[in-house]
Amino acid sequence: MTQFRARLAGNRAVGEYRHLVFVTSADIGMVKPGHFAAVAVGGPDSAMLLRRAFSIHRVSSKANVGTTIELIVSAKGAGTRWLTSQHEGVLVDMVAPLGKPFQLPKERVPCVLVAGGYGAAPMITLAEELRSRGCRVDVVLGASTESKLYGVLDLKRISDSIVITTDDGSLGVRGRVSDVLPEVMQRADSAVVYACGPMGMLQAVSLVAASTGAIAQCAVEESMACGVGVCMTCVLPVIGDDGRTRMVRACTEGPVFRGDRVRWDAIGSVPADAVGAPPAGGH
Amino acid sequence: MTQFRARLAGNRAVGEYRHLVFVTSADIGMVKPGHFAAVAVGGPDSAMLLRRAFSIHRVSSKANVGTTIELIVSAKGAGTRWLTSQHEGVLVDMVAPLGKPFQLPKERVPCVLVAGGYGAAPMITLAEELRSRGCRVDVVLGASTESKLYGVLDLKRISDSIVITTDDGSLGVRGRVSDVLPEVMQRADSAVVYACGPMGMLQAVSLVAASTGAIAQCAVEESMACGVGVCMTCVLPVIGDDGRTRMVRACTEGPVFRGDRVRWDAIGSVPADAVGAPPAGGH
Amino acid sequence: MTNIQHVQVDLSTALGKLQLPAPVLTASGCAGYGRELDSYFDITSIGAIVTKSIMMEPRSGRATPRMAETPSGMINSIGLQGSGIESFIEHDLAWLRKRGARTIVSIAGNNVLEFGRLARRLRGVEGVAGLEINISCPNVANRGLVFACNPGSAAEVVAEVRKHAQPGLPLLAKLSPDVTDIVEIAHSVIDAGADGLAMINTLLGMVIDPVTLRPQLGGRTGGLSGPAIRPVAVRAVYQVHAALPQVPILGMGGIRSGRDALEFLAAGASAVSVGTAIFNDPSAPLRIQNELRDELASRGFSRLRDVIGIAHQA
Amino acid sequence: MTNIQHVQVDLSTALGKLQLPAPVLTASGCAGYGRELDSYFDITSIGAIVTKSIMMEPRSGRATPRMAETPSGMINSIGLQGSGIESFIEHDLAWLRKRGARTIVSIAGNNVLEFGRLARRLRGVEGVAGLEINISCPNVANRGLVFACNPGSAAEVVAEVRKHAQPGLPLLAKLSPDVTDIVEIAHSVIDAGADGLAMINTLLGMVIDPVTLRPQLGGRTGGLSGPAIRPVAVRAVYQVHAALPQVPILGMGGIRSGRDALEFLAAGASAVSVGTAIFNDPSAPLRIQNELRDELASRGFSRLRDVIGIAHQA
Ligand SMILES: Cc1cc2nc3c(=O)[nH]c(=O)nc-3n(C[C@H](O)[C@H](O)[C@H](O)COP(=O)(O)OP(=O)(O)OC[C@H]3O[C@@H](n4cnc5c(N)ncnc54)[C@H](O)[C@@H]3O)c2cc1C
Ligand SMILES: Cc1cc2nc3c(=O)[nH]c(=O)nc-3n(C[C@H](O)[C@H](O)[C@H](O)COP(=O)(O)OP(=O)(O)OC[C@H]3O[C@@H](n4cnc5c(N)ncnc54)[C@H](O)[C@@H]3O)c2cc1C
Ligand SMILES: Cc1cc2nc3c(=O)[nH]c(=O)nc-3n(C[C@H](O)[C@H](O)[C@H](O)COP(=O)(O)O)c2cc1C
Ligand SMILES: Cc1cc2nc3c(=O)[nH]c(=O)nc-3n(C[C@H](O)[C@H](O)[C@H](O)COP(=O)(O)O)c2cc1C
Ligand code: FES
Ligand code: FES
Repeated sequence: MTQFRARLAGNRAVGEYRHLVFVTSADIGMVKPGHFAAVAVGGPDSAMLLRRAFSIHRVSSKANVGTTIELIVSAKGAGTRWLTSQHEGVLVDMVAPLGKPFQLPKERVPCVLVAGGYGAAPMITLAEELRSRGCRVDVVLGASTESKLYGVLDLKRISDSIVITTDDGSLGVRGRVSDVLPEVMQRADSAVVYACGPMGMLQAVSLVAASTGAIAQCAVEESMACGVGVCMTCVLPVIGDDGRTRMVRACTEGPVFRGDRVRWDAIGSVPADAVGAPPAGGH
Repeated sequence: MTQFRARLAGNRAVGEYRHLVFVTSADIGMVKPGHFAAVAVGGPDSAMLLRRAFSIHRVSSKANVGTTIELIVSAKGAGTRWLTSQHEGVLVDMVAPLGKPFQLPKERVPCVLVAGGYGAAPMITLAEELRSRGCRVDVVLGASTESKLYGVLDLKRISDSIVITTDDGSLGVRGRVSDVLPEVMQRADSAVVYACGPMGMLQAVSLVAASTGAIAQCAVEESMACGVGVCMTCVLPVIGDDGRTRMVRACTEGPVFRGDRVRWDAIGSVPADAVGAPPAGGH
Repeated sequence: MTNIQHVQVDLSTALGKLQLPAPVLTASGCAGYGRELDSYFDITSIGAIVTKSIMMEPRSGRATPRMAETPSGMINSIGLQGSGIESFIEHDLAWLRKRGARTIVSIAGNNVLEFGRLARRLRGVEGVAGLEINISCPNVANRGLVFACNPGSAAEVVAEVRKHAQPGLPLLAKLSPDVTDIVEIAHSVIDAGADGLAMINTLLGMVIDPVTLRPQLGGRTGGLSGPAIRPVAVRAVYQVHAALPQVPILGMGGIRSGRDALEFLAAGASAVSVGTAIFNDPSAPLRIQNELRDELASRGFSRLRDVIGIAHQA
Repeated sequence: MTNIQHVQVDLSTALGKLQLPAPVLTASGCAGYGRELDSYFDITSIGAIVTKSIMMEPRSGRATPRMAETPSGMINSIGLQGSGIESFIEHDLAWLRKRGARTIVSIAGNNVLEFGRLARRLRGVEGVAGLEINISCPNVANRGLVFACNPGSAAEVVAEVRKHAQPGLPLLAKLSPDVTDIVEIAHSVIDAGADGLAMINTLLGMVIDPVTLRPQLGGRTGGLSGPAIRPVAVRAVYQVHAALPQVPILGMGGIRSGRDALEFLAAGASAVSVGTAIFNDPSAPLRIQNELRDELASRGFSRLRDVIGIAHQA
């Protein structure tokens, strides 16, 4: 993790998202699919203090140009609205790469990538990485509607198969990714599921994986204040190697967790059997 | 006073200042020299809530274009830094015209205009106005250094005489405007002094005017939170028609006051003889 | 404000006996006596104008500088400048009445008796819809004078005002957040006869001038206001509404948008006041009222009253 | 930072017996146990790391969401998550000691005795430069548990810690601003044996979720921090320094720049802690320390100590 200034070098619409390209001369080290960046927003006199977290879509380095970092950003609240409305040339303060990336299989096993909306941002480099290791790659992409799908063409190009779902049926199958996932996994005999998207989707994907015996690697999206591991806001209940549940930080121990380790039902609460859980009545 | 949105249509350096040109389609009514504008800064997510006040440098209206409002802004603190670094096309929220403008003589009397730094901003239209009424116009312009002088060429063109002072002697006479003012006034037989600049300068000018029997019209610069008369932050001790001193609002009863009415020495305090002054010990 | 169904929203509300056709008021000291703001929006279209706090005698206020901008807020030490109750009645209240604006008169006294004298002076005076009793101004030099910081003296003031005010006139006690237990103060002023509460006043703060390295304000300390304090204000309203659900609350502290106003209503306020935001935007009270209507409509509420205190429901 | 004469500035300072080579510390709960921040700046170059508050037992903390961004600030309800004192000593303190960072251990107990047990457990443990006694965390469910809101219970905790702590170990009591009279609390904890004060902790606040219209945080209320609260913090430091000029103060609350830090020193703090600003900028503590040096140099100060409390001089 490095803190550096990056210059916005590109900002274009892709469906309902903005594809942002940043350039920095800093050496940011090795970036892997699933790593994220924490970006300060609003400028020096902004009322917004907290960084915003984004999956790193792609990183490349060129002599003379420096390192290029690409993000896919959905303008949701004030901070992302600010970021997506900046012009080329603006400098932003960024910390990257952060978190634990997706774990790659040691063997050539069939993998399925499941993404919801901008959750597809890290999936293209992940697919490339898996293909370069000789893994079969199937893709299931979902969103509420066509304009919220990301990466369809890129993933079509690079994958062995792709199934698209939209809630409104505007593209592909009407429905949710979890509706089509079992069939895709059966067909491809998937051993690992990589997933990135809303919590509900990750939970559903984890259930499907559990039922087939596949390993699920889920990148979660928890509300983060610092992104670097010092504030303890981004926790979720995760079962450790010792079988005990702890509230662990998504920013440093995640954002990628094994699906069978996350207590999905308990997100937003502290399970009574968690280490240090409050006695009835709460802390 | 109208509240309206204006588009930044020009932003160029003039010495150490920025000349900002705004355009609006709103009808802002009659603007006179000495009126000011209150501008919201920083955008919707800014930590800066309070408007910034600027003398209106010039206003003009053109069919199809709308009304053009020009300001001369010194980047001093965070708000003016923001404003002067905006690009053309940005929309700002403005309230104008505000305050009581300079009072113009009913007769063709010789007038002297005294300005410190960006205090010259309202002086060019004032000089034009006075000349169009047939008044003789002499000018004394001062600043700490040459790059902080504003309007030298314009005022040279339009005035009968001009004297320039700088603290460091980088242009004109080394010294302060009040050093040269008595001579200028004697030579021109000035009946009215119009002044805009720092408080210390206004006080000195008022003293000079008092000693010659001329009327001083001073535009003061008091720290303002609202600019529209509702907050009571911008007060200074001013003697009323009844001879009593009151803490009056610079934004609505000023910014232009008669020099002999302002209790210059008492600025920053409440004179003990002011109406409603606290008993010893304070409120 | 996207996809708002244009349903009608009934914005009427009440602060106890005081019926209000609309829920947004001005905060005392941030709207003068209404006249200046009438250039920016129709002041009769909002709930009411709450005047700058009026004292018995003319008062110069404090030395300048009287304000400093702070992150998402400001501090002020105006020191209750005003021309006194007589001038207020003759000029300002007369204008407000003629203009047809609902007026809540904020009163402030140097001592308990003065509060009573103010209430008595306003007895029978036309155009006074209610009184806001400013027991919480932190700008008074002697911190001992902050009535609102002590349940006993807060109650004394309210009882005195009740005794002298026009019988039946709605009385709101304005609370300070600078206390260990605001619920305790709320209880005491309600027991003493207040019909409702206005909350919160500013937080006591200070800014040091970066050049002189001395307190920047003439009054050294000042009152902190603006969006910076909103979470404190919402918390205070929530706590008091939880403890005293029947007591009407006029909520304020950092309201800048309709969404902010909605937070206060959900926390338990029946109406809201807009203060510092006016300095940012002189048409803020009406803009916020319109935004609030849209926020309610977009959530399917047809009556503002249905949202009051909703944050307390499970 | 223009025209800084590159004079040397002596940044050393002290909190009572605790000598510090540099004046900027981290605020408890905003820097973990130092390890993560060491990637962004050399943690041995600042005054000290103040740890997240440590409790006896492991503790899960509260449900999420645990934070909400607010104008120029945030509220949090972490609920003192941690793995307990044993794990802290074994893993975190050991690392800090090895790393050579000065460490002030923040301790928090559920009751008075637990504070004493924590102090006793840390007796003789190497690498503890001092204790910060967190008597003021507003996140504990029962507001009755906020020791810092009552002079009696605040003093009790401090006396208990004094009794059990390593003799001579510097003790700082951390005060809450959510009180009517912070000077009273300061007096009581000093009388009970604290060597100095850390102030301020967060202000109790609440944010209502605009979608659910319910309190946004899992813990309903939370602690407000960040630049929004700075004027309240500066005022508190100023008041306490005026009343207790000999008592060293570790000032904090919204410090984001060297200029902000200077405000606290001028108001009477001998050193400062940086909290929420770290979330905006993980290298903030060292950046602010460097900015502070430049601010002092540009004003012609060659020793930081000369500026402590300067705002109180006429
Ligand atoms: C590991 C990770 C990867 C992400 N990748 C992407 C991505 O590739 N593209 C994208 O558009 N979004 C991504 N997000 C979500 C993105 O961080 C939020 O949409 C964004 O922070 C919201 O900021 P805002 O200013 O729009 O909203 P606001 O509501 O103003 O945010 C207020 C505060 O809450 C935090 N917050 C709010 N929502 C979220 C959220 N969903 N996740 C984390 N913090 C939140 C913000 O960081 C901020 O501190 C990711 C989140 C995480 C944790
Ligand atoms: C009637 C009037 C006319 C003015 N005309 C001009 C002009 O033509 N050109 C120009 O460059 N400046 C002018 N000023 C000064 C200008 O308003 C301030 O320089 C500016 O407000 C400072 O804002 P800031 O963000 O740079 O500083 P900050 O220090 O960030 O300002 C903080 C707060 O203090 C207020 N403030 C600070 N200094 C002043 C000041 N000197 N006067 C009023 N408010 C202040 C600001 O409005 C703001 O609310 C005028 C001021 C007044 C009152
Ligand atoms: C400049 C100024 C003057 C104020 N004067 C008064 C006053 O005279 N009486 C009073 O009760 N409150 C006064 N207040 C407090 C406000 O009415 C309000 O309670 C507080 O500012 C919080 O609301 P806000 O954040 O919307 O401003 C004043 C506030 C400001 C900023
Ligand atoms: C996320 C978070 C966690 C905190 N945890 C603690 C804590 O464990 N113990 C403590 O004494 N203070 C804690 N605080 C309070 C800070 O130490 C500090 O007193 C307060 O935030 C004000 O400083 P700031 O505005 O610089 O953050 C915490 C603050 C935040 C924002
Ligand atoms: S976001 Fe701060 S610890 Fe994870
Ligand atoms: S600036 Fe608000 S009254 Fe003059």
